[in-house]
Amino acid sequence: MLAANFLLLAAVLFCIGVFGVIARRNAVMVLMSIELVLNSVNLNLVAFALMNDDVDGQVFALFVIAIAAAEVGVGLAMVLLIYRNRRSISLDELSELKG
Amino acid sequence: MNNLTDNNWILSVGTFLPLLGALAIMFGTSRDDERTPKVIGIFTAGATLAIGIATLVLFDYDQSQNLQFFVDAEWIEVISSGYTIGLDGISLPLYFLSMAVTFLVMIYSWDNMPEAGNPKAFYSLMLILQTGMAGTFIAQDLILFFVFFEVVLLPMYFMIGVWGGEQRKYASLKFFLYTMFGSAFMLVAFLAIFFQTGGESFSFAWLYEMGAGIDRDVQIWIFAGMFLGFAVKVPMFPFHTWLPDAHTQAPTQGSVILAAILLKLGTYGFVRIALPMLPQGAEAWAPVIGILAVIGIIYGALGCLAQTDMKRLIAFSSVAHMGFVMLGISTLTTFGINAALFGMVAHGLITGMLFFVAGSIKHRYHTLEISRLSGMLIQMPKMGWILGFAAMASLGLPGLAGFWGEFPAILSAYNPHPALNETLFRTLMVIAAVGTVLAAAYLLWLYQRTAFGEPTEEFAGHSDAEHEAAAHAGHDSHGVAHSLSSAANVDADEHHDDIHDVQPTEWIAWTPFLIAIVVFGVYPQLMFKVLDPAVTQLVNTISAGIPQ
Amino acid sequence: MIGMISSLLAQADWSSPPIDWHAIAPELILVIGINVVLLIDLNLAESKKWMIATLTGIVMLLAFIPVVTLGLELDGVPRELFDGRYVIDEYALVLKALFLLVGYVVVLMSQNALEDGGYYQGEFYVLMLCSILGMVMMASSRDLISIFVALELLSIPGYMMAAWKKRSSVSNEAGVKYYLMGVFASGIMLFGMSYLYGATGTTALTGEEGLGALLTDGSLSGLEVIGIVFVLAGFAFKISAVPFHSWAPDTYEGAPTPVTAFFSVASKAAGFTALMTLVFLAFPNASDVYGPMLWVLAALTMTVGNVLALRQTNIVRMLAYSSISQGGFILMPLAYAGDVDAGGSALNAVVVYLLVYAFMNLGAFAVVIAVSRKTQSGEISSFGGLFNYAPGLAVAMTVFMASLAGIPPLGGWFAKFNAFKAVLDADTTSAYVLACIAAVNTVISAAYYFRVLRTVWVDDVPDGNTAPINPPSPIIAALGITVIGTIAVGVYPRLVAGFGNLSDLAGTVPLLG
Amino acid sequence: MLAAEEVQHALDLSSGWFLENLWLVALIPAVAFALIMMFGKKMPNGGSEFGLASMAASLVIATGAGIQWMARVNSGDAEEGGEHAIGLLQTFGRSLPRASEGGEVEPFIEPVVTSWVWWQNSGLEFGIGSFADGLSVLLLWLVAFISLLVQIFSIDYVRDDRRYTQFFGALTLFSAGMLVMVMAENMVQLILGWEIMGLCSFMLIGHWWEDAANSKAALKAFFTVRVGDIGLLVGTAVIYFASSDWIAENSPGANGFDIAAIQAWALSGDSSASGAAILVGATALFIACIGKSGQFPLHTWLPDAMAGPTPVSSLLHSSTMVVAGVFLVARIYPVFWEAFNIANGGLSFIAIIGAITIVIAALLAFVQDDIKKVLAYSTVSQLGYMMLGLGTGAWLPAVFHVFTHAFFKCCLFLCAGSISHSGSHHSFDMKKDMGGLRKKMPVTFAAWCVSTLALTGVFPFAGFWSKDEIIDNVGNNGYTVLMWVGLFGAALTAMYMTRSTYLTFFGEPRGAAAGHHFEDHVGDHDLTVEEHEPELAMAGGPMVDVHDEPTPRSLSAAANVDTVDHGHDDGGHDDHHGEDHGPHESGKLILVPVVILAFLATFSGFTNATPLGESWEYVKKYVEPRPVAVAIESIPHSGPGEGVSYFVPGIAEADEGDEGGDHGHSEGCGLTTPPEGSACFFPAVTHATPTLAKIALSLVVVAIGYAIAISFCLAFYKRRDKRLVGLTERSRVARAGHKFLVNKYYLDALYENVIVRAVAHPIANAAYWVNQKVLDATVDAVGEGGKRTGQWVYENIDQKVVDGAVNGSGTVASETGHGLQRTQSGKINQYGGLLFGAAAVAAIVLVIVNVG
Repeated sequence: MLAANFLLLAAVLFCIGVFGVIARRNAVMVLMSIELVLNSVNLNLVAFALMNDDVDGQVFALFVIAIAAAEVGVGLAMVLLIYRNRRSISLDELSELKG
Repeated sequence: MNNLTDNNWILSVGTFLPLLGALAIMFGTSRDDERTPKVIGIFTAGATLAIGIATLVLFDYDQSQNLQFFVDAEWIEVISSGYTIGLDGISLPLYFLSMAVTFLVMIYSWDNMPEAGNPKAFYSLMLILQTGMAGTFIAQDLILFFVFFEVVLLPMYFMIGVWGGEQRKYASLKFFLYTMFGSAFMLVAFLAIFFQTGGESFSFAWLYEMGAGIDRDVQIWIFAGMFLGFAVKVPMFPFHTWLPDAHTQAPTQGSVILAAILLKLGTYGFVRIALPMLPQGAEAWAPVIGILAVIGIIYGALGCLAQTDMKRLIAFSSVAHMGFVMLGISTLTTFGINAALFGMVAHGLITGMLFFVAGSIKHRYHTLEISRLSGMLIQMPKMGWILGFAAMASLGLPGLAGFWGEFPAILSAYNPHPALNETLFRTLMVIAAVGTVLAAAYLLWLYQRTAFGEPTEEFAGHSDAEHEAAAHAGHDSHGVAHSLSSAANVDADEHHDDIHDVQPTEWIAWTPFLIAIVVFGVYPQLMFKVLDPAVTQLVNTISAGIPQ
Repeated sequence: MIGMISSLLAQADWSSPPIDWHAIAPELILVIGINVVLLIDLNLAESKKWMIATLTGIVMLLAFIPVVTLGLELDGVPRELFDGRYVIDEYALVLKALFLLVGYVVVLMSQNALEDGGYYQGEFYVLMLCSILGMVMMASSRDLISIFVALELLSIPGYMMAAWKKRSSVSNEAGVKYYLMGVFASGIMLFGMSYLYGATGTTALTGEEGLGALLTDGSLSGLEVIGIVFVLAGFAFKISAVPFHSWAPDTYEGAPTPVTAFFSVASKAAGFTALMTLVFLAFPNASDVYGPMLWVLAALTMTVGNVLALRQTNIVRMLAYSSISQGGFILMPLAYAGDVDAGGSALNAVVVYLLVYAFMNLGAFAVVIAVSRKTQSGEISSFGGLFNYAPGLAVAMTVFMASLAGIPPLGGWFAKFNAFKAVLDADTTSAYVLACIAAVNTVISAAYYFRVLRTVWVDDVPDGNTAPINPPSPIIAALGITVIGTIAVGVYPRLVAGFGNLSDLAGTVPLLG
Repeated sequence: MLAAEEVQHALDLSSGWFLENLWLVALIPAVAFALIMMFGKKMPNGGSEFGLASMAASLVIATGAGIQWMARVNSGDAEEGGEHAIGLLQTFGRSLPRASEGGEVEPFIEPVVTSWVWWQNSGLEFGIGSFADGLSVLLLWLVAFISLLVQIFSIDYVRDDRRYTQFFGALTLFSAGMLVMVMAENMVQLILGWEIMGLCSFMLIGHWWEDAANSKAALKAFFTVRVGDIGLLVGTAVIYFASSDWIAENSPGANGFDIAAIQAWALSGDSSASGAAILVGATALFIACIGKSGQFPLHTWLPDAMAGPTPVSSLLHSSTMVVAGVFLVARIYPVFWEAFNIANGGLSFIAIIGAITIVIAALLAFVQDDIKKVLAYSTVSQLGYMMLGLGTGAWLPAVFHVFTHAFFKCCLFLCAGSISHSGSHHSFDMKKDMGGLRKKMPVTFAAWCVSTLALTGVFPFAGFWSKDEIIDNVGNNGYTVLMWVGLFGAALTAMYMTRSTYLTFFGEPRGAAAGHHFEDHVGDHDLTVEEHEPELAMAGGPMVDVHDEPTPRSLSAAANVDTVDHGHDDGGHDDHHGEDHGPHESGKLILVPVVILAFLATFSGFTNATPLGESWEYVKKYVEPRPVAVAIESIPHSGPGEGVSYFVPGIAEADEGDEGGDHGHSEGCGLTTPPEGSACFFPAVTHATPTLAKIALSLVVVAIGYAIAISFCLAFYKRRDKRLVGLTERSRVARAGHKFLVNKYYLDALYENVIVRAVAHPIANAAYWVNQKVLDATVDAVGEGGKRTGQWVYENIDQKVVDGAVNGSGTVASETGHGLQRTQSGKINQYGGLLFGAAAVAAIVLVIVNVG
């Protein structure tokens, strides 16, 4: 039942993250929200690892963390790129391509 | 039904030889060279025709109900479809017709390239087309059939799209999508029948055997799929609208091939695939087909009466004529199907001929507006006579080929297959008979308005024939006539003088058509002898599958 | 230091697993290649940068060699590493070969584009090699973790390649969209994976303790269902299935054309690889969950993709939507993977379709690249009268378009036919409905493919400039490969028909009736 | 075919080369047609030589066949003697001798059939070939003969015509068509000939197609006939299938197309057993005959058909085309006999139509100004007689009337042609361009008179023997009313013929006949057709001295001129250049045929002069099939060179046959079903025994007709003449006329007011009005209506609905795309929303479905 709370928390985090992705117009904020999602995943994994008591979940979590880091790196680079090109990181302006 | 396999190389050669020619033209000639592609093309087509004649010679007419030159090779064994080809009495006439027509059309094109030019592409496309057509008629495997059936589409699409008239874009795309639509469902139906018969094989023989076993409702559904595919190609009444556009916009050569062969793929499909493989489905659909066919007959005729454009009129007449063919098929009787097959060839020759003439008229007058054409018999007597001849043949005059497709078809509707509703079909027969009158109406009406009477102002005095007449008039003492025709001469000199009678290449291309129309009309046994045994066997297969 | 680590390992009585070097040779060659290219690129004069492309090509071909040798050596007995988490079977080899081939062709295509654009070449090729490496790994992954790693390995370079034209705002936009959506999607997928792990306590797909054995219809918990759905959704994004497609058109249009080609073929294929692995190994018995989902996805994907493609005026964007709808066709058989009869032919159908699709779609992009080098425009109208001044390209384009439309005897026909066949093999009403939807869609798709051909053959040259095009040799090579591939498969389908038999996929549990 | 061989040997009916190779009669002209079309232009005489030669050849063969047929019949009858037993054993191919009164026995004479496989279907082989029996041989000879004469006539008549060659080609093919049809061995072959004729009528009527009017007429002719042909197709089909079962079991190898088979089937009990089928079939077939033989109400195309050159009209109206319908009925008479129950005096469709036609057409003939139209309507009404005869069981007289009528009607037409050629300068208008020609053209005049007498049935001319027989038999078979109609018709015939005779040959020359025309007097051939403007101009326009015509007319004349010069030169009016343009007798080539025909018109009647006794009834003996039951081995059917083969059943049936004997009235073929295993090919028709009273009656009626007509003509037209003369100030004639008129004044008034105004004109005009405004109008309306419908269907249904649906679907697809494009907004957040939303929805749904 202890673990159940973790899962609950993870779910909540996940939802917040999703909400952020959908609601925020600021590239960095969206990036953050995605991080939230990933962390909720990590939380899940660790919690489950605890429940099933084996290490797979924790290993998985490590992989996720590592890759998330890489992703954030790329992500921030891109944010910089668009900021350099159009002096704004508002995602609404990123809609030249549509239809 | 045993298959004869001697000389079985001949079909493959006859089918794929044109493809080699096409490649030769594509890679062997340069684009600015007008002549070589034509030579290669005509040569290849001629060689193919020679093979075709050889086929005629080697064909064993006493067993025309059996598949001859039979080949059954591995092709795509994963989907258990083989390279199975063979020729029997039903296929032979159409197979040969396709070769002959292609050859003659190429000869015709020697002098009459459509405006867009570029014989290189034109001839190679026509050769590919030929491969597709011939292949469709020899295929004895559903997938192989489907492949050839579709191969035909592309060249025709380009032929209309590139060398066509003003609305060629619209027409070509319409033609393509329409046929595509049909064949997509046809493919589904093919697969359905394949799995319903246990997924053993796509070969016709197998499916003839097993198809009847499928339970009735399923058969009806599968037939519906095939119906879509073939009916669009025929084209039958509600699916016909691509035809007038395609025909009107297509270059003469395209129209001729379209009318002579392509339309037959649909009817051939019905006879060869849909009916025998799904007897109960056929029996359930026959009334629908019959009704649509007769609607097509009347409807096409009415359509013709409404036309102001000669080519479009001929196109609509195809709808009516194919209606007769489909009526014959829908009776599911030997009588009717024989008639239908004969009608297919006859229609191919006659309507092909009509389109040739229409094309040449367009070539000379640069219009096909019926109201602007008049007195053709004065300006081009020979052309006029040929038009008249074709028109007469087309309206089913006995002694010419058209009659033998029409009359037995009507006759057969009087007592259709026992499983079908007699009253309905007898009614259809009467309506169809009325259709023959309408046919006479629109064709003669066309002829009277274009060939008879005096040339219209804009063209008067532009033809060779008139000049001779004028010269003649000069001698005898018709003052008036002289002054008139000399007046004609004057303005003739101003405009360029471009209305010649039938040209040599045209003669070469047309004479075989004309002869064939007469020969088959006078002695139909030539073809019935080949068809009848095969058809009888086919109908036995069908009847066997229909529970009494 | 080293000693310390080793002693630590010793304490945890950890013995390094036996490694089948031959089996992972392709991956190793790629890894080495990546480093070599990177190093050479670092100290290579700007003028000699062209060598990089060639080098990359060579790397791919080198990596190809062990694939072949493995294939020869394998005959039926799969090689398993890391107790079945990483498997080299014929299925994997076919796909590896496919990825390497695609990679090679894309290199050929991109060489000049990059030179002309004056972009960073070295890095580009390194990234591409990384991405290929990811794909090659994906083909062998049999564990949620390795699948996830492979996915990210092939995606992250992709994000950067999409935004490669640094100064072009559309390219940036493409990159950002791809990136954000991608990461978000993988987040969702991971969430799903976490639930699967939680519910089953394993990340392995196969084996009697693997997901495949544990997830069975009827006894599914809510967590498992959500897990399955989210994982599938994650890959549905990768293959840009509607409604997870929205990033694709924008990204495809914005990214450099060779990259677009790469995405639309390679990463899509990777996505399908993952899907196949999951559907056949992880969820084979959960067909009640993925069946309906994939059915809906397939139907939506082909339809929406087509109708949207009808409206496009930009060739690349049109191809983007077309590749979406093609994805629908590829997806179609997977919906029946759980069916006794259809299952086998479904895998085969997908693999074959992927091969053919790779040929014809890459070919189409190659033509687009070749033409747009002259016309400097992506509009369909700019292809007007191509037939008059570049008949060769026009014919090639005709072949690809017709093949995409599924006209025999071109590869596309056989691929489509196979897909239809697999679906109808299930012989259920839903199957026939799906087939009919697909049939209608073939017609719609033909509409826009042939509008292009009409422009190519019929229309006049927009800017009367009819100087003949002579495309650079790499592109000609690319065209050659793709044209031959497309036609050969169509005329003689046996070439590919054998690939992707169910038996080639190691560890498939016998499907429940 | 060994069995057949033996049978053939056993036959002791004499046959012969001509009978067995009868098919040549039709083949030769067909070949000639081809030759003319191919080489005609190069020949010295433009190909006409081919035509003539072929016709001559056909005539020779036909004659030979005729002689051999007679021999055959004789050989058959010669067989008769006491010893039936031996006769039975030997005389294969012959009936059970049937003892009619006086123990004299008429055997069945089997027709000589030669045929080849023409086409096959569902295993059955259908033949083409020749079917030689009395009827066909008679008509073959007739057709060949008339065609030959007409072609001779044409040589001169259409000389210098622009399409001289084509004209002869068409003419020859036309005869070929008729010959093919007459010798038809089965229905399909009959249809072949039938339609070929239709085609040629199209070509010939439209021969001068430069004029829209002519081509319209041609179109109308073809179209009207084609309408009838629906009946032919349907009828053939019905009969084929109705009979096929019976035939299949009774004569394997034969089929429902074979004439003989159909005859046998019709008279076997089976036909009546098969219910309405035979009635439907017969009706359908007769509709075809109505169309072809110009019976009411489809007769309207005939007068328009006069647009063709005169030789065509004469050929069309005497022996070919229009008699085709009659022939069809006569050919498969048993079918109609059974269907309409003629045996028991059932009031048959055929008879009624025939009767109506007689009267209607005669009345119409009364008000025509165009000499050819008068003759056309007279033909229609004569055909009415034939139909009447056939419809009432008077088979023989009807056929005989076909025979005689051919001669005098052909003759009349040729006379008309000769008049227009040399007399009225290509005008056919009796009122405008004729009159008083008897002096100018004595020969023509004489021929005309003879034929007229023949036509009106005056003793002893040909028409009398045939027409009178018809009327007589009609009465005898119990159709009294129809008999009176026939008589009335006879009277009318007399009247209109007198009228036209008078207008043409008596009175004062008018218009062209008076030599008033100029060189540019051409193109009058289109007098016959609707548009009267140019015609008036032709007639009177340029002759300033006679009437003073308003100028516009002469303009339209000029307009007409060029059409003609572009077109053709009508029958060589340019060989008058230099010489006088006045009326004169025609040349030999024209007169010879006329005279020959006139001769035949006088004497051909004696070939079957019933009133003179049995011995004179040659036609009856040789032409009428014998109504006797024949035991079948097989009925004549197709198959290379196969003949008919019968054999005779045993003595037992001989007795039956004997009972079936004495008068064929209550018992016998067509009245009772033939004994098992045997079949009849012809019903036992009855023949009236002529009585003086009846003959007298009809003659009187005709006489009355003449009386009225002559007096009327004298009065009416004389006086009209006088006025005209008064106008044109030809004083001398005027005075003579005046004097004459004064004396007859009251009579004039009487005739003028009472008869003409009160009787003749109103009725006739009414009939004419109905004809033009109702019947003819409908025909045109049908055409127009069809066109309109077509227009409407095409514009509204085809383009809007059907095609609309097609294009619509395209639009729908593209519009859907348009709608969906809005979802592709380019906004990342929305994309994200969509992505997660979809996943969530899927998850929820699937959880609900799969869990719990």
